[in-house]
Amino acid sequence: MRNGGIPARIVALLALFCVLLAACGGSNTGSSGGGSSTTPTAQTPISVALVTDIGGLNDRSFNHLAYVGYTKAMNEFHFTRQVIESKNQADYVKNLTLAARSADLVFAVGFLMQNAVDQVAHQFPTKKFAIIDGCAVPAGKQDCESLPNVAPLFFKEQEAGCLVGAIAAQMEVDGKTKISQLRGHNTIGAVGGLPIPPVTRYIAGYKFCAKKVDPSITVVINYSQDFAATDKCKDAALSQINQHNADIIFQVAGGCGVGALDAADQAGVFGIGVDADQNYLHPKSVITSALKKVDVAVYDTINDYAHGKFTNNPPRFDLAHDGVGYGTLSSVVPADAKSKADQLADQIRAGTLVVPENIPS
Amino acid sequence: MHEQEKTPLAQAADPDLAASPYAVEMRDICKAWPGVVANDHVNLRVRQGEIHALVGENGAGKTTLMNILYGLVRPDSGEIFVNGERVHIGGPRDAIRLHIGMVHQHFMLIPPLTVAENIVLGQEPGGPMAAYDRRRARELVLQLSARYGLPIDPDARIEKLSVGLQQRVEILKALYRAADILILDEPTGVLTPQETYELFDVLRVLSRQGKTIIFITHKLREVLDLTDRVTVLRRGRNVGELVTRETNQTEIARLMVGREVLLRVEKRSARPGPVVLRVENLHARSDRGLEALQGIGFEVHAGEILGIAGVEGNGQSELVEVLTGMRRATAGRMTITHTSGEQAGKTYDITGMSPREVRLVGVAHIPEDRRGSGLVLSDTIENNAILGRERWPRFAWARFILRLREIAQWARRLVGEFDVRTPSTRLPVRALSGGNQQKVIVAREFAADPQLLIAAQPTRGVDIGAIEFIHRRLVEQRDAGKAILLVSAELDEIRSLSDRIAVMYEGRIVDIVTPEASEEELGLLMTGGRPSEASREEQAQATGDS
Amino acid sequence: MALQTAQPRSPTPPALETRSTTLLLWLRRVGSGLGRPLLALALALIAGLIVIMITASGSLFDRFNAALLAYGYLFSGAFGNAANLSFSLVNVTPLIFTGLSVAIAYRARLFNIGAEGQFAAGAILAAFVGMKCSTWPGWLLTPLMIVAGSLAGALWGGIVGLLKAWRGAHEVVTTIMLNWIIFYVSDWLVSGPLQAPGQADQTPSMPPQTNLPKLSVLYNQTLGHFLPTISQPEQYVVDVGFLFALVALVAYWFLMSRTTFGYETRVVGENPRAAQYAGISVKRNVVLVMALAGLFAGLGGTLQLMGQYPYEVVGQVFRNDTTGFDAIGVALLGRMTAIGIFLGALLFGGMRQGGSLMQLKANVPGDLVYIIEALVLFSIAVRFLPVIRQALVKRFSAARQPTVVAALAGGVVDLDQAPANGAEAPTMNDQPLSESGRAALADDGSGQAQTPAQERQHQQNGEA
Amino acid sequence: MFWPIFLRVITSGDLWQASLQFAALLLLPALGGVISERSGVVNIAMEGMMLIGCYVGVAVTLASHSVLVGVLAAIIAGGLLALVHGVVSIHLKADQIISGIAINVAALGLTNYLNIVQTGGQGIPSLAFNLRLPVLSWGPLAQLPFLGQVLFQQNVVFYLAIVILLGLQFLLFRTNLGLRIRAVGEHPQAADTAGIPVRLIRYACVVASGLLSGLAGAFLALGVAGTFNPNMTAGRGFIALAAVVFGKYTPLGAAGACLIFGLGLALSVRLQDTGIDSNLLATLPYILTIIALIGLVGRTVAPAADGVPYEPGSAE
Repeated sequence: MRNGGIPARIVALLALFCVLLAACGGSNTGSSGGGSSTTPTAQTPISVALVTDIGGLNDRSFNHLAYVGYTKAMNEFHFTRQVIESKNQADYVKNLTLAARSADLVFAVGFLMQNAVDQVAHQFPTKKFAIIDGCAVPAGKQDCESLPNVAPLFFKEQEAGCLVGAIAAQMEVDGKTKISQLRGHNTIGAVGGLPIPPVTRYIAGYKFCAKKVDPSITVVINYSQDFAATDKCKDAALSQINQHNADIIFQVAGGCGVGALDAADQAGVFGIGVDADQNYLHPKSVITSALKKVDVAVYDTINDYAHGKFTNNPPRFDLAHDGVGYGTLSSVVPADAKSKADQLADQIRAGTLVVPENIPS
Repeated sequence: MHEQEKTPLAQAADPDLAASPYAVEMRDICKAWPGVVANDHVNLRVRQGEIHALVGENGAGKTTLMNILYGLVRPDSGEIFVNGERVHIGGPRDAIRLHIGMVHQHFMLIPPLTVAENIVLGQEPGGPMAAYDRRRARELVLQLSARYGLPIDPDARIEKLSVGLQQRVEILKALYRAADILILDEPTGVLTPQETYELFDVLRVLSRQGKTIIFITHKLREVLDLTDRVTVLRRGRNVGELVTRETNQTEIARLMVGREVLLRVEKRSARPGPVVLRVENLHARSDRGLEALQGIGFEVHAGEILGIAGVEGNGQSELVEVLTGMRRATAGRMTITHTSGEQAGKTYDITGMSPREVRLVGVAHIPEDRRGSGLVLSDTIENNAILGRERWPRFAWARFILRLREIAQWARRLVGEFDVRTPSTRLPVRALSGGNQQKVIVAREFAADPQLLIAAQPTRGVDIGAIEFIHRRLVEQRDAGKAILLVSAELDEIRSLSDRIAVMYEGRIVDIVTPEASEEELGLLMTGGRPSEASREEQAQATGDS
Repeated sequence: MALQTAQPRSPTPPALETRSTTLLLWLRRVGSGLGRPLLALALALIAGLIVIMITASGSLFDRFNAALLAYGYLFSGAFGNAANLSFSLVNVTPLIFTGLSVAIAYRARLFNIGAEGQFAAGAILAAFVGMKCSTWPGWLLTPLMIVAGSLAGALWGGIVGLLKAWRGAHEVVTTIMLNWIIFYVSDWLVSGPLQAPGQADQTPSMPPQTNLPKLSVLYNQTLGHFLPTISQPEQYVVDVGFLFALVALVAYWFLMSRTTFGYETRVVGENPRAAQYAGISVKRNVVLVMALAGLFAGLGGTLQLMGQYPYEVVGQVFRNDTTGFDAIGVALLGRMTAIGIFLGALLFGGMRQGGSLMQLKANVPGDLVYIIEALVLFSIAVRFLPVIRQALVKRFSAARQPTVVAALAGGVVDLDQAPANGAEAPTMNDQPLSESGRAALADDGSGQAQTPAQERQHQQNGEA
Repeated sequence: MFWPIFLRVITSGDLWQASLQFAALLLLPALGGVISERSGVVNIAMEGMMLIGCYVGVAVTLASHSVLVGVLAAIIAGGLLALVHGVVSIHLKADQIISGIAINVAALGLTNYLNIVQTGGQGIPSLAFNLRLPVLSWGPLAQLPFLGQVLFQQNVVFYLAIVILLGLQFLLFRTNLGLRIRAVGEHPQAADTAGIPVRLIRYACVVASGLLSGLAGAFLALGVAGTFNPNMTAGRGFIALAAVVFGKYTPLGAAGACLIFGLGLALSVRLQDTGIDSNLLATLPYILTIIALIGLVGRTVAPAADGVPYEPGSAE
């Protein structure tokens, strides 16, 4: 061992760990996380747990929004933070079980947990469950099972999609003369992550209402096949912009979709955010966002529960119940586009307009 | 390069200035590996300008000592003086700075690179950050090669060179680094007699130019031929420092081995029986697609040893591979005839058979590169004892489930009969010494009771004791009526064991002679020619090989 | 080597060995076999402790407590009670199968990064069969699905072997490519041809007659008639797939150490030239081994599908699943032995399960579990024991007693004197163990991790 | 229906522009892989090094308001992680594959964890335009039909990658240092006896691979995406690894492999217009790679001592 004296080895070993530790330590100085220091006070103490799906807490989508609502409630009702991020589909049942054992109200985030919620809810009849984007579905069945301790929190993404679709289409109608950045090909685009229901519902509403505003409009749809690889969404959006002259791009791809908004911004056209209000990403070019107020739903559910009003039949989070909507409008959005959206929103609330769940051809 | 111009003269000028009169002095060197002591207070003193032999059996600690001197191994304790000054050698870079050069037993050459690249590597013209200057490197190599009379083609790739030429590159590499002290580790093991003589000439010239040479070997004749003084090591200790002129082969051998050594194999004359192996017009290609065998034909009889002599790389390896089914013959025919006593039995055509089938027909094979292909070093002795025969009914039910008890018994039998020194048959073969590893193979192949035994370089890298043993067994097998094909690069071995000697050159059998043929005669046959032409051809090959 | 050495075989020691040397050798092997992974684990846990302490808040003491608390949850979450243990075993089952897949390939010195893909191939084909023949009776459909899934895995692995044997395509490249291909293909199937009607991108649940029973339920139905029954068997979710995994472990052990196939595979892996010499077809073996590796992984995927609620394949599941990659750690941690793979799978499966409870209760972010996992892997990778031994040698070499030093370092020097006939005149070669052998014995680990190339390199170092 | 769209797609500058960009993203870590493997250290951790580069690049850019500082930090972060790999595999002679896996796992965990701590889960905002790595437009050249879009409107890192590619090819095969690197990878003992510092060279090469991967991370996060996302590399480091082997361990070969792969990626989005299922199209780059591996390249020979820790004058 000519070159490797013992001290060198030990130093090397230490260095190895230090690099890892330094990274961890450095971050902590920035903003100290952790919620363990909150001390529960008065009120009837409640115990709430949140189980994410494989997207994890920072998915820029519903997991994140659920956590936002959860945190808000946590600060208000002073319960201990109990969160599990699932790493694997096989983890759902066991994570829900663990959560149910230690908390009284358990949130399951994502439609992929439907079967798991059903099983665990049967096992823990005294505990309450709420599932976002889904309901308790027994394995092998198609339909929801109504259980007294499970609150299904459904959203009508298509209605949100409809509103932003209407805004986009109206802007196209207004055309190049009014909005100079448009390319004048009467074409808008949507970039989805994967063609799965929560994604396609948004796009269905988007296309449906865009066509409703302007039947001659072209809507191009692409999927990046990924929710994380930002550059793939960016490429998809760019291809829509460059090849089809699309000038408003609706992203429905979580973290990946941030790239689509970026592409639009760079190309000098417009983007539409999804789930959360994503105007903050590009205040100018992100003309609006299709909102899915998961945070509101989570907070409301906890609030109801804390006041003893848990129901297994919560309202559907649609426009009428302010569960979906559109977000901050950028300054470039003309008034007629906004009024068009509001007009459609009224029709939907009134029930005179029903937005389909499947993408119209 | 510039260093090289001045140093030899500068060194030679002041022999008496130093506190130690020696070019190299190593004092009380100790080095232990986990589980073994390689050097135990070893001393070595080498005078300026002499050729000093370092001898000992395999495992005596010679290479470790030289690796310490070259900075490849750090001693646990001890002191090193070079030209009288105490030095610390922390790595080859220090050694090179002290003008020490080493030609390793296993060449330290990089096969895919050219001769010039290998020689200048590490001290390229222009320094590390510069672009590689092919022309300048070439020039430097040619200058060097002219100065020392070591012709070489600087643009040839190492992998295409003969072993002798590779060695030449190694020497040039050391000289390029301005070595004054040249260590050669077992340099003759791979050379023909002629190449050996040439090497000796070169070394004598270098010595006369003032270079100090340390020559590691276990071949005693070379010690007597070439060197001025001898240091003998045994099991990591000094056992003698002798002046060559005042000693003899027997004394050195006794010091090396620690007992009297029989230097000749005793055998009766052969009583050949019927033909066992018949080879007709055999052709085959080498890995590189060249015609390695060009119409080989010979016969081996029961009860005789046919030796195949030749410089390595003339088709011997390919011949053995074809015979054992490891390589396809492109043309020709091979047959094995079973014999019992004087009776010839059934004949099998083994052309195109797989190694497994060939083995079933009754061919045993001691491969040339035993660690490389004859053994699985990480596996136990038991498992190695059935290598190639693992599906035989006695070792496996339905050719699938191993009969462990049988295998263990078999392994114990081999270990017992062939005196493999091991505390357990369940040790990995890697744990055995080279000689004992070789014995595992010999035992396995002999014990299968073959019709034909092919032994390729059966004693390469093995210490004297094991050599004696293996030779004795080969002769025993012959006397028991087996046909034996012996392929060896050691001319001494071929001459002392064979009943007939076939000499191979460039894929052909040049001649089949009796063992009484002189070394010179064999040497000439091995280079494919008659006395006068041969030396010229050798020259031509050395320079013109591009 | 490690596989054989783990179990002492014959009760009667062979002629040349004495009982004491056998015992000594065996103890050394067991010791060094267990020592390294345990040391690795201990070091990783200490490092993880420091990581948690850094990220926790409060005084040093508080931080230390927080870290201990986290570890407490990590352990109790994994093995703390029967229900948690059963969850852990659910994780362990696929890890065993994929771990075996990696290990089998590694025996032939092939690096199977494709266990996840083979796992997916098995599950998806089994799902296909289950769906298309959903009306068939369970006694027929269940084995059919298992066979189909295994064969799909075998095919997916076999392709790698074929490409390697015929075209020399490097298995690392092809397995990575085939992984992604099967991930996308299964996504396509799940969102298209195999999609459950009216559902998101997932297949329907497999027909109930093919669902594998839970171990607890099975116990109650069989042994429970005679022995005390388990109350609330539903909460112990581990299914009979775990038994299959145990059987697979035994099968692997038998195949590798008791059959000519295992023997020849080992030869191919350790020394391809020796395989050629022995007449063992390297190409054929490579294909077979990869197919077998795929078969195990595919079986794992199938049994997970059939054994665990909700008995269906969901979109995107495989590409987010790390089982096939964890399996590499499991196999290497277990040093390719059956028992080692079992323990390694237990560790990784337990850690995954315990990690959830640790997140929930100790507020340690889930991603820290990754970091601890990485630290475990680092510790496995680094050979600490030789480092420590080196330190010992250095310390003692000052005493200028090479023999003593060597004895301390090697620990097997006494074997020199051990042979029964050792007292006789040391005739030819009174050095039964070469130093490389000693090194190999002294550090069993190095023997395991050595590649053939390394072996060659060692040879080139020449005699010492 | 298929062929007209296919023709339109394949002849559009947009496709080739995207292909080259995807290829450049893969090329940087692949070049890192080449240099590391050439020196005899197997590096399968480009994925983790890239991911760390992404995160650190974005975080530091946000903190320092300077993209240059961010890029430098990303490069250094990749290098540091590579240094860990170097210490573990060169000095401690660990199994290089396990070490690589560990680094990938650690990088994933670390970046996710830090991202949550830093943003509380909301995610990092998009970077302002002046905090990005800019796209270079080569004046009149950029206006050329087709070629202008494909070659002269790329991110600044794209051109840097080309320079590095050519530089590395030259370095490895035309300079003294390259000769030494190859010697170390082929036969470390020989290199050592020739006085070449084997470990130093290996360290340098491994760290270089980290630097390049870090740069690739910066390119991805600061050049293309403009933000950080958890696991945003999404397996790219492994594809780069495949490109290294596929490209026969030469920079130019790896570049060719990356190009094939980039083309596959870009095509898979654009051919969705033909109505072929997007999932099946997504397999395109992988299938292309396998076909190329079977048909065109065949056997690749790794440097002889690749993956073997060097033990000078070791105890055998």
